[in-house]
Amino acid sequence: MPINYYIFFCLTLFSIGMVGVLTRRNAIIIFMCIELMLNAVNLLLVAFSKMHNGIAAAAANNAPSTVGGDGQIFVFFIMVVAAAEVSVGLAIIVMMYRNIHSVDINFLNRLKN
Amino acid sequence: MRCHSVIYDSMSIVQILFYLLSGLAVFASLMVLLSKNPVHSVLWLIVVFFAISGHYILLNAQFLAIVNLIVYAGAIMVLFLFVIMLMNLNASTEPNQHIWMKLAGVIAGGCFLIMMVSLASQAGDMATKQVLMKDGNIGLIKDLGKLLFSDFVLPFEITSVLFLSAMVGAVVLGKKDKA
Amino acid sequence: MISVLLILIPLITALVAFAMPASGSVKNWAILSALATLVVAVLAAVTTSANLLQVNVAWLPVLGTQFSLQMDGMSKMLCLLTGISFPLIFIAIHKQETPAAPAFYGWMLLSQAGLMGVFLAADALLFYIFWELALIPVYFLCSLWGGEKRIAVTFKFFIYTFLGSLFMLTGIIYLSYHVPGGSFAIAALTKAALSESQRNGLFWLFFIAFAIKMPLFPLHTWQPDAYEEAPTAVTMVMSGIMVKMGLFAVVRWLLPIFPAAAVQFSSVIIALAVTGMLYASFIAMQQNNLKRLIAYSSIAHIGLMCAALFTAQPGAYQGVMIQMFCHGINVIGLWIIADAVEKKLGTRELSEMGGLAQKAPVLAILLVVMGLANVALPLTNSFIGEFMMFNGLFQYNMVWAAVAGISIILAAVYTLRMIQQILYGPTNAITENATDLSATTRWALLVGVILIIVGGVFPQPLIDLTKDTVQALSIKP
Amino acid sequence: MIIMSHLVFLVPLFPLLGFLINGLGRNLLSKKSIGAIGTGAVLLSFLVSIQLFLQVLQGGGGVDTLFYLFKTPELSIPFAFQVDALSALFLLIITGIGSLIHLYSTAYMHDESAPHFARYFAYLNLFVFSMLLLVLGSGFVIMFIGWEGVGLCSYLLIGYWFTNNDYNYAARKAFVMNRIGDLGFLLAIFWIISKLGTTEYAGVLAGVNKLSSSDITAITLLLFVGAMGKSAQIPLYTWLPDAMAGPTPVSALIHAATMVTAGIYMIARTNLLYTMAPFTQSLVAIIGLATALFAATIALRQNDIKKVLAYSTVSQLGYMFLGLGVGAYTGAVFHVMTHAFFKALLFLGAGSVIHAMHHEQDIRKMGGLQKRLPHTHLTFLLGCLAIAGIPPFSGFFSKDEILSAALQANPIFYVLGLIGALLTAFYMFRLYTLTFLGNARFQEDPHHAVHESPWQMVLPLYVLAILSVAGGWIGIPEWILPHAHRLEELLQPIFAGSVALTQEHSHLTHAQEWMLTGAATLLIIVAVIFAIRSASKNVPSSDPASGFSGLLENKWYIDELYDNAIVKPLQAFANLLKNAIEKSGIDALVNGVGKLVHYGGRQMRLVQSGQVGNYILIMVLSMVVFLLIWFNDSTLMKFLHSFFS
Amino acid sequence: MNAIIFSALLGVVMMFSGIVTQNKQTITRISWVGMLFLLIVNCLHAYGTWVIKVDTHGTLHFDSIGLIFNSIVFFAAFLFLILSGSDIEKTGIHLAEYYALIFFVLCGVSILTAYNGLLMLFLGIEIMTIPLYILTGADKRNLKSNEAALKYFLMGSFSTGIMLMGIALIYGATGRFEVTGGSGLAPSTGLAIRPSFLEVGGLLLLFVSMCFKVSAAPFHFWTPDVYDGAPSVFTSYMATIVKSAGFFAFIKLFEGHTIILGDSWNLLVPMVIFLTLLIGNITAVFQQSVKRMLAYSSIAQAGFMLFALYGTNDLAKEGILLYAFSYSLATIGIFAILIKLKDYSLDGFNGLATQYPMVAFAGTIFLLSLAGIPLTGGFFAKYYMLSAAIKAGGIFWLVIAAILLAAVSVYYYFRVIQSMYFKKGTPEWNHPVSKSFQWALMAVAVMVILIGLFPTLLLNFFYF
Repeated sequence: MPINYYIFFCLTLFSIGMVGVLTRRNAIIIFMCIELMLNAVNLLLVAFSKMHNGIAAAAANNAPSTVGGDGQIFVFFIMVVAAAEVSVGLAIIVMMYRNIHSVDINFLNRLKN
Repeated sequence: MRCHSVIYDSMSIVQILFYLLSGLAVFASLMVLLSKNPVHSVLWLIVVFFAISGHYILLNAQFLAIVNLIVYAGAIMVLFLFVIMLMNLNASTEPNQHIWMKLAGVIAGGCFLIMMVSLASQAGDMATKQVLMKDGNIGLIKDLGKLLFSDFVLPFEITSVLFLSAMVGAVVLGKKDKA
Repeated sequence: MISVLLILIPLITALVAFAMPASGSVKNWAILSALATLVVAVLAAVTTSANLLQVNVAWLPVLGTQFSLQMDGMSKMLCLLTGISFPLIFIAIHKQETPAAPAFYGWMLLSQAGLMGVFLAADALLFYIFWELALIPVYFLCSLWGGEKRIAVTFKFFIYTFLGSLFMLTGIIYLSYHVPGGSFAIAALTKAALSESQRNGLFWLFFIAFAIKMPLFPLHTWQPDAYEEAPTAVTMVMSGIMVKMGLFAVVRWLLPIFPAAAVQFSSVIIALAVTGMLYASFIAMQQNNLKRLIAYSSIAHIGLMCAALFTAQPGAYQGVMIQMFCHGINVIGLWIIADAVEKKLGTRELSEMGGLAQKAPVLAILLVVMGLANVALPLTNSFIGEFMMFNGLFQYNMVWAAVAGISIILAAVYTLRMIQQILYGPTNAITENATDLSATTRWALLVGVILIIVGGVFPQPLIDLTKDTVQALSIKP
Repeated sequence: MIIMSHLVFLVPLFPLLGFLINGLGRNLLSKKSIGAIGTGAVLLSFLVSIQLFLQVLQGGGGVDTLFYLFKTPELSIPFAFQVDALSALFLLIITGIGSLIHLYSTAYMHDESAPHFARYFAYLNLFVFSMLLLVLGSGFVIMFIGWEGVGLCSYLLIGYWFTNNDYNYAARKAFVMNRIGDLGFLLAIFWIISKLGTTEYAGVLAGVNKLSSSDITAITLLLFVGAMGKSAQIPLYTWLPDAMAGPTPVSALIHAATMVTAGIYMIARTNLLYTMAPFTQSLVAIIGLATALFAATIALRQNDIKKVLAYSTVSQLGYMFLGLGVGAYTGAVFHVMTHAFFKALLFLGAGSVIHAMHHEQDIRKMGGLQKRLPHTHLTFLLGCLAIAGIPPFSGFFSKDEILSAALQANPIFYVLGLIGALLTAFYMFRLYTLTFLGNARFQEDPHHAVHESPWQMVLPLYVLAILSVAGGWIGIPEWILPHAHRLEELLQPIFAGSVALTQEHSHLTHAQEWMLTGAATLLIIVAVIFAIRSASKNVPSSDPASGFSGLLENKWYIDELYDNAIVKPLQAFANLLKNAIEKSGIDALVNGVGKLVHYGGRQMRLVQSGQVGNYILIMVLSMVVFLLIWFNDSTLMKFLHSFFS
Repeated sequence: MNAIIFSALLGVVMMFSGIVTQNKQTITRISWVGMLFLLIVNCLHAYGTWVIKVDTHGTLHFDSIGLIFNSIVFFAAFLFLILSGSDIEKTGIHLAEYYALIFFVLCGVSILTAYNGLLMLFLGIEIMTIPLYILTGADKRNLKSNEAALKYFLMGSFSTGIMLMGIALIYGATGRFEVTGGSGLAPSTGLAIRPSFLEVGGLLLLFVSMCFKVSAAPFHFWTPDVYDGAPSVFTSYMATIVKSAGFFAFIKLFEGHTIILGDSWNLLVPMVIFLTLLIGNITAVFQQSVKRMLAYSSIAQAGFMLFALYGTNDLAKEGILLYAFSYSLATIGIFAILIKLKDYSLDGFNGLATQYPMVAFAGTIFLLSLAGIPLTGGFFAKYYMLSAAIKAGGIFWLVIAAILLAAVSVYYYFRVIQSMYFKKGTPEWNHPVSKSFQWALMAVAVMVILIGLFPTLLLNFFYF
């Protein structure tokens, strides 16, 4: 499978997430779109890790190599961080909902200029 | 030489699966944006995650595939769902973003995509690179585990701080203070 | 080592003054300190041994800058001027009661320390720091004890000059990187290896800073406002000494470092300066506000000095040297009287005055003497200086000299007008019950008058004092 | 000679001391002592001057350097005094007449309170001091010092009664106009320095050959500008009539006898330069002549006794410049001397009249004073005869010498000069008649009878009268009495250089001289008689005259012309600068920058809309821009080349 | 290593201190002791006297400058706790938790000063920011605080996404989680080896996200709102300690790894610097609330610090240390005063000088330092930055622009001084101004002046 396919695919997902962030007003949806972006990155990382692994394997004529493992480890860490972020983020959103009974980011305009 | 033939043999199925999953993912993610009702968005997002897990499996990264399902599709998305239910948000609660804003957002994202894609497509060194699909066992739990607890033990330890702070955060923000 | 004292005495006494109780004692303390500084300044002026005057202490070797002071004739003279001015000012205002006197005198002494530092510093970075240190106290003095529009006016003045000095800072840094070994010492800076375009650019970076300080037309607009709004004691410091900083800096830094550029741009600068002279004189002619009138006349005088500096005529340099000192004395004297007049009459509008000569003959005499010194009448101290400068200007270009000469006539016009409006004619409601000068003010002014006459009849000491600076300048590379 | 040169410094020293004592002790001294000190100081220096003069007669003289005003490698100005025939002569005039006028003043000013009395004498002494510096200085700078010094004193003395603002304006006018001249003088000095590197007369005369003719012309012209200012020549003469605001003795001393002749002195000093600059010389002659006639015409219709004398002074000064212009340096100096005598006399006489009339100056309100003021009348008459140029009074000789020189230079000069002389005779005797003859045109009030002045005033009158009668006899021309021109012999060393240069004119025969002079004198006498008769017949009415005489009464409207053509425009210009350029121009620009920043801040903070969406949008867009920038960057192109080739 | 471990441990300790005691005083005291301990421990590491040896497998790499920076930041944090501890107590009831989070942030900081490889960078940044999201929202009832927290969180995680994409691309190109930036390329030709475009894209995205973290224009938008909305205590903490750490990481990341970007780097960075200076300074001019003004001014200051990114020479390194220190001190000091005031607008300061001369004096020193007036630390900080830029050469126009804008900055800083000294009035206080507080302020002010006189005192660490 050519790596470019993966690159394009992940970039597409990433951009979709980005567009979502830009076009939606619901804080939660926006947050979800950010998660989508993260997932795109994850997939890309895995693809790259496999690519490097394949190259290494080809170089060492198919002796199984551990090259590229760090990519997937990184993905693992991303997920960890994401989890933590989500807990905090949702806590913040809930806190705000308690106060203004809305999660519409366009209501966030006390602070400006 | 041999590796080439390997790829050659299994190309068709893999490719079909690849396109299938990719199409599904893209469609689902679009639906995340387009569906008015947050709950639907969440569900669509879960679909995306499943598709991506599928990709992981395709790439023979089973560990991540599982983790992805458990953490994201399982824990996180449930959390989202839970929050949305709690706030009983539905289609009516979110007024439409201003049309110009939407347009601008789409255009900006599109530009970004175009730039990045053109960048990648011009990356000559990537033109010929192939991804090793189902072979290679670095994605297996055994190997990742080894790696995680040898080279990456320190980061692993340190993430605990992250969770501690997240926990504290939950306390600070979530706990109703008598005042 | 003497030179360090010149900075330390005012600095320390200032800090003490801040801590002193708000009573009359602080005034005497300030006068005491100023006199002590004067004594040291005199010693420095008469001494000849270089190692007594030079100081070189490692400060920031990393940056290649060091705490180095040195005194040439000009620094000696200007330190002397500073040394003389402050006691005069303190004595002149001794009778007035200033609110929050300790802070006032503290700031005054701080500014003196800064000025001394400016005149002494032999290291560009140090020079810059003192340059600012002299500015900050003035900012507080003006904003705290000034007239009703003080805050805005002072702010304008501060930002204006600060901007200028920032340009200078950039120039200094840039220069020091083109010096082999990256030093800030004057001697090193003169050896900087620069392309012509770099040289010209830097020249203007420095010159703008100095021109704003002088101030040179058309960068002068902060000055009349600042002089009008500032408390008179501070105005004296500003117009008597601070404006000399600009000229001093040109002599000490600009000309030695960029001799070629100085020649190249001399025509532009002289054109500006002469235009400024006439411009300021004309405005002074129509000025109805005593303080602004003096301010503009001071701009005119400074313009002449600035022009003379770029004629590359030794005689003109010598003239500037003398005039820096004499103008300082004269203008301080004028301010003392202007202050007294304003305090007595409660107005600074010339049109509301008149007939003061009948009520205050001593004031009248002193004002006339100061005024004559202001028009550079022979046998007053400014005559010799202006004679030399005009002569130098004439040797440089007789047309400019002739044009600049018109300001001599205009000076007579506005000065005599001022004198007449204040002193002569019948008295009116305002001047009816004016009293004569207080004793302390008289004494302060008497010193000024003596300096004026002596300087006019026998300026040779000043010339001998500053000879070395002039020679150093006159050596063409 | 050695002995002499060390006495010189005493001459200016005494007046200086007098100035200091009177100035500082104004509140302590009694009027008597003040007057004594003031007069004594000048008298002392008069005695020293006589001593000097005698030594000069014995061929003494020289330069005595007291100290150096300043000394630099490029230029050094010695503070030195030069004593020779010219300066010695002027010393005598200044100190002599000076002391007489001081004496006169003690009586004339006795109404003043002690401090002001002291102020008056201090100023007067200071004036004498400066005038002596001017005359004694051995170089242009010292002369310039004196030059400005006398200007200052005249300013102070014109504005002596400072409560009257008109007087103050007159004083300012005098000072400023003098300054205009001074600028010319100063520039001339610079020019000399730039060419010769010295300002000493000796040095200049020695180096005169180094100067190109254009240099000489320029220098002389600039010097002449200075002279115009000081000696009230067209176009800078208008200050002198106004200067009559000062006390009458001041007018006598400063604005008749001494200061105004400084210009002549200067040109006489530098006569060699002028002789070498024919253009300047002719200019001097023309301007002198023009001034002489112009002022004379104005004097015809003035009714203020002092104004008449003032304009006659201007006119006489014009004569002197005519003399200088036609190369009759001796004649000019001669006329300076005689003029000093009779004009001082006339002014003092006028002063005595005014004193007697209780400060009434309008001659239309006088008349018939010859009985009440016999001494004044007599001396005044002598003065008039002298100025009218009737032989054998002093004026005749000096004026004749100038006129004959003018004739040799250019017959037209002579004719015009003669007309001027006739006018002079006319207005002087008109003045004399209206003042002293006929019957009184004023009501005498019993308390203040019109009485003859005290001896302090009369004595100077007589002394000066004698001088103005006999003063001319030291310069008896060749054709009357050979080798009787003592003055020419005396001044011969000064003007030797010029005389050598001037090519010999076709000398008139003595017979022609006799005829011309006779005719001239006849005409003058006719004029005098005509004047007396017309004046005694119809007294000028007080209502403003019309037509030509009105034009003359209003001094050809020159003051108004200057006011509207120069002063007002300049003030308008200054106002323009002050209000338009400064306030709403430069300063507005400076403040504008500040306002701009403020405005920028106000606008820029609107970008901070508070909307997360916009923030992120801008972020994304700028990301895109960054990528674009990189794409446009040359590295891409370079790479593509290296890749595809 | 010491710093990381002990900051984490101290975080835990603070967490439990809340259970042990309810007395706020004691908790604060504990935090002081802990902070001091942390500082000492780190210094011990810096001087190499005592280090906890842990095999980091090359994920961390401790160098002297990093450790020095660490100690500087810890010192600033210590001063912060001393000056504002009492105000943290007033913020909300979860005092212990706040302190815990503060220490966790420090843990992130000390990771950022020592990270080696993008993984640790990522983790460090997250560990540093996530607690900040919480602290920003600490004042739960306050809508502004909520809003700030949400904005900060959303934009922060967005930029994290960007950063991760960048990392991924770099990994794809190089197979390693490091910024090599084509350092393999010979600078002269620039293209001895073909550069990977993916790496370029990755670098750019990384650059963007780092710009966001240090609030460089045009990615600065979160800063004013967040700094304004957050409880002032934590604003001062964020604006100083966190920001400096971010800068350090930024410079550490790109130093010498930008060849691949070619000339565009020398166009991008000046552009960013200019925009940052311009927006920061110009926008600050019009602000009425001092707190918001300081937020913008912090952007402006960031612009100056970015000079170190352009001219990465030894001057820049020293400069960033000096800058971080003097800037942090001044900002912490001025915030410490601001927090105690009731009215954050300029008029709130009116007549401070007559009421508390010492406070006013200290505040003046801080403001002068921020404005970069000589004899205060701020002067030499700016001086170093300008020299670094000039030495690097090529952007003299930018230096001039910076100068002009510095003059503008004088305008808004001095307005505060004006209201303190020249305007009449008596400020009202939320929190009492204790004598000890005044003396502490004075001490800090003296420190600022000392640094202004002898910057080498600080930099001599660097040459030990």
